[in-house]
Amino acid sequence: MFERALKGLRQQLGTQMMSVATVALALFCMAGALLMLENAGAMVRRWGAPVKVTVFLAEGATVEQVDSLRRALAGLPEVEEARYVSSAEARQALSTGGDQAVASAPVELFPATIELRLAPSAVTAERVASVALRVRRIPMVSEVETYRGFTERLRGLLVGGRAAAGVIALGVLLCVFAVVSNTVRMSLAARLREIEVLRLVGATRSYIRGPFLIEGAMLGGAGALVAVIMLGVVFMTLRTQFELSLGAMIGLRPVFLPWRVLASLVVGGSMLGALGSAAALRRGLQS
Amino acid sequence: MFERALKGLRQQLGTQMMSVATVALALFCMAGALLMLENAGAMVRRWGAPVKVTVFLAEGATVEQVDSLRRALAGLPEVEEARYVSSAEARQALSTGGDQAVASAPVELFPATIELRLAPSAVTAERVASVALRVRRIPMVSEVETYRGFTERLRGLLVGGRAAAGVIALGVLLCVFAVVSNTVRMSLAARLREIEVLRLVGATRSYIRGPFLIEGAMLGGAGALVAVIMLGVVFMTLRTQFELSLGAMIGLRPVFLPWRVLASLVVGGSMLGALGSAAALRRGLQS
Amino acid sequence: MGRSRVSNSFRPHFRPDGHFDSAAAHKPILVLEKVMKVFRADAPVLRGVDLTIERGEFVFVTGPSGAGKSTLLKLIYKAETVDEGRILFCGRDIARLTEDSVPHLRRNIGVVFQDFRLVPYWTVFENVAVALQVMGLQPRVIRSRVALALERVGLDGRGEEKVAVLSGGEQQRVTIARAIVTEPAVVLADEPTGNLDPVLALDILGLFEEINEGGTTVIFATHDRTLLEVSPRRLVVIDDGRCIEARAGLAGLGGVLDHGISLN
Amino acid sequence: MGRSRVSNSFRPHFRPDGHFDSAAAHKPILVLEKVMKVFRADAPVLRGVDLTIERGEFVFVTGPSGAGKSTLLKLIYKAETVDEGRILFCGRDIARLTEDSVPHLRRNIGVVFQDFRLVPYWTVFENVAVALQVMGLQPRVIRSRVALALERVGLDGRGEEKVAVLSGGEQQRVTIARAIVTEPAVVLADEPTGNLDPVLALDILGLFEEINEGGTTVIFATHDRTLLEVSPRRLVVIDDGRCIEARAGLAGLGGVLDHGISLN
Ligand SMILES: Nc1ncnc2c1ncn2[C@@H]1O[C@H](COP(=O)(O)OP(=O)(O)OP(=O)(O)O)[C@@H](O)[C@H]1O
Ligand SMILES: Nc1ncnc2c1ncn2[C@@H]1O[C@H](COP(=O)(O)OP(=O)(O)OP(=O)(O)O)[C@@H](O)[C@H]1O
Ligand SMILES: [Mg+2]
Ligand SMILES: [Mg+2]
Repeated sequence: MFERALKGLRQQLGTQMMSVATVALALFCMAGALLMLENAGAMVRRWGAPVKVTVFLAEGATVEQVDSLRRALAGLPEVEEARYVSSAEARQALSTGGDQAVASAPVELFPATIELRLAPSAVTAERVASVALRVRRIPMVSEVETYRGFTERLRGLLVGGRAAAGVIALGVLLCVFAVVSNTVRMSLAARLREIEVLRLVGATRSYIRGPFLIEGAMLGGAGALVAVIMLGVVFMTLRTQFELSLGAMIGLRPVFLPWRVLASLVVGGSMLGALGSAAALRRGLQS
Repeated sequence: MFERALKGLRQQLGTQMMSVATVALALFCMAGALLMLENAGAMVRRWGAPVKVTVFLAEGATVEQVDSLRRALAGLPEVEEARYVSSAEARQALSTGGDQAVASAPVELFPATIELRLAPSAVTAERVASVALRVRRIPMVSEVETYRGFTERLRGLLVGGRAAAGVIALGVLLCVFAVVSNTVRMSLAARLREIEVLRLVGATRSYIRGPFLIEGAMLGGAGALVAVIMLGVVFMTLRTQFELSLGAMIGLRPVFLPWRVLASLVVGGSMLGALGSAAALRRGLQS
Repeated sequence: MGRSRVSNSFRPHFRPDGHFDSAAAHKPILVLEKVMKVFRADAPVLRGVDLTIERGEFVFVTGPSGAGKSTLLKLIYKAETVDEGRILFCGRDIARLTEDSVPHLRRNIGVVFQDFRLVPYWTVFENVAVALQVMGLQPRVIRSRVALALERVGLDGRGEEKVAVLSGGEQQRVTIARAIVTEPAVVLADEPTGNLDPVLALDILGLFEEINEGGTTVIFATHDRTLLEVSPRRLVVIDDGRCIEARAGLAGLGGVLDHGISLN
Repeated sequence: MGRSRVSNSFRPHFRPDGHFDSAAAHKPILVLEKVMKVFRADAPVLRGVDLTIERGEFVFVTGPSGAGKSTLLKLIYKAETVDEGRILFCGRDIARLTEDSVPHLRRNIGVVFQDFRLVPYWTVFENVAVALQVMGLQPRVIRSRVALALERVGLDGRGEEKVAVLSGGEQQRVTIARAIVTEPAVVLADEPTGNLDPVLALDILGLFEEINEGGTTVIFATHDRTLLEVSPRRLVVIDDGRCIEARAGLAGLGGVLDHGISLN
């Protein structure tokens, strides 16, 4: 059976390679979208997830005042941690990127702050806003930054990206199904004579259909494998470039898709291929 | 001839739609890459092109000192323009984004600067470095920022992107060629009987080949059209989202591909389709 | 594929389970009862055909072009289904076979198709061997049996040629070889000598008679007057949608068969 | 497509420019000179065939299965090319036709293919009409001429049926209709009655004779002894790769044609 499937594959090598390429292209698009999503997720986790509030302190505040304020803030139910960051520390933190200009800038440029980390369970827009409001009323606080606008926009982007990826994935799965189904239909059409003869001399259904199902599964699986390899190569090639430029700018260290996703892509591809083949057989073997 | 081509297309509607979809997908990838490149180019033009040098002034400098320094800097052969930016102006410039925290921050946080714009013809890494070196020696200058590292990285990314887009474009063009060629070969295979009969009853070469060439051109053209439309829809959908988040962050206002590029995509697609068809005919009509 | 046994006896077992129905051995191998087949309502092809064929018989079927000879044979190997009436193969109504049993019915019937039904890009060997391969036989067995069948139709040593390049008569002989290579219980030959020269046609007729002597039932549809003359077998004429027995002495043939030309 | 005229005279013009060669009218329409055709070196099919066919002749070609009858015809309509020797059509060597002229040669030759060469999913009408369509005729003209041709082969009113569902003999008649619908200068008929009953076979022979009386040259390859007996035309036997004239009185036939069975 396997032999006969291979024979069939070889008979129309051009076509078959074409459809593997197409499947690969489609799945590459999907995996690429998944990869972007994965990285966007990582970005959101880093920048948006444990919601951060920075309390800028007015210039005249004494150490005791600041410390009592810090403890008061730490006592708020929404706040998980409250940490005092002095001007010097702020400058140092900002200059760890190796930026000479920052490191040599006067320390007064960097106002002292108290960084609050909110409990993830408390992360709703209203909760954060109410904390900010209460803190802002304290006299020695010059400003409160909740990063809300930014975080929200980022989340919005992520949601949009997820929706887009979902649409792409659906389209891609349909495309893979259609391509394999179509290719198998071609194979069928090219071997209609053969199939008819097989039927007339008493071949069973499974004897006739088996090779085509295997063919479909192999097309889908091979396509997925090629897609994964292509994505890996592209990722390796672009990673350094990306890390050095845009990545550094928006603070993102690219990650690849986990192994389980990759494996399920390949398995899913070949299952989808077999399904497409079955559909083709259902339509093509009627007459 | 056209009629016979349409008849052929209708005969295997599924296959034909499939290959239009594939061509569209491939060209969509390419057009997407072009679009990204176009936008990356815009970004580099905005951020990297008129090389900017910021001269941070020491705190004690008097207005006269600063003005004489500015004029001296403007007199350098590499410098096209030298503009004094006071602390207040700096704060205002930074707060135009609507950031309340910046607007209400103490003016001392924003050091006064002289912004230099270098002549584009002078933009080489050494020239910029030498200007920076000379300026840094002046006593009332606290720091000189040439943005060199960043600009270079950005240019590197752009070059990398161009190379990647080139590779993608090549791959995509090959893919379109192969898909159309393959589809036409299918059409041929499905109508081999017909073609043989046509030959035997004395049909000329062009009578036999014409419909297939038209079919190929239509497949390529339709695929390109669909790709352009898809890209337009995706662009419209994501533009607002993007502008509000990542775009705002890296200071990018997305632009779409110019009309001429779109038109040449469609025309090129159909020409490539006809070529693919011709290749299929060359191979398929041998026997 | 493993479940089916080879049919090299003449006891058809076309149930998937290979169960042998002993009662079947005593029934006529083929009975057609009031068989109707209508493709176009204004011109029914078969209008109530009654025909009984005993195990081991040799029957000629003839009739004008478009009379329904091929249709009759197609009904027997279930390439078409009857519109009315029944066809009993070894006493069992083939209309009631499940889809899974049809292949097993067909393995008991060797068919020489009027339009050959060969795969042009396969070799002669492959075209004949396929009938054994679907039964799951060993390659070694297949090779020897195919070689034998090719020899019987006068194509020995030509197994490796592609069928597409053979002459019309050679292709016809490949079809014949495929029909007999499985040693089926029944052979249906639809115009098996239409592309053969008279000498070869007689040889092939001899081949079918030889097979028939071995116990195989043969139904032989032909237009060839010479063959009907040479071989004094049972003769059925299909005319106007009905079957007429036409060998009540050759004299009886004249009117029905000939439309004017006498047989002798 | 616009350049070619319809060949409804018997003056072949197979040059693309439609230029008429007046000298050609006085030459034999077909001359084969020492034609060799070898597919397998150990068994050449044609080994030096010499044959001259005059304008308006009717020639039977016969010979055993695999003798090379179809090959001979294929060489004439250039589906195969000669290995040695020449074939002159109206005095011009067809081996020297450019690729662009071959279609114009074929429009002057109507061929009844042994294996029919019909498009199964086209209707009867479409299969016949295609021969006129490639010449660029008006649909109105095509309709009337196709209807006439179908009537002549006894298939009137069946133009809308798909060819795949026709009986063997009906398909054969569609092929014949396609070959004669263009009113070509030469008709090559390869076993055109192999699937027809004797009465219809005689009718079709009559049809070809009628066409021949109109001036068309007919080459008729057949195995059918009855037709050879009924029609006292020139008879060429292909045997062992050579052409033998075999109607020096019917008596001369015996040995070559029969391998033992006498003709009369
Ligand atoms: N599937 C079908 N659909 C419609 N009509 C059909 C079908 N099969 C056969 N016919 C018609 O039924 C009639 C009988 O066909 P059949 O092939 O049985 O004739 P036949 O006796 O074998 O003739 P021949 O000697 O020419 O082969 C023909 O007119 C044919 O057109
Ligand atoms: N293209 C080809 N390649 C190889 N061998 C071929 C080819 N065409 C024909 N032959 C061989 O040439 C021989 C003559 O074939 P041809 O078809 O001319 O015979 P024929 O006289 O028409 O026989 P029939 O009466 O059986 O139709 C055959 O043995 C055939 O196998
Ligand atoms: Mg028939
Ligand atoms: Mg022949």
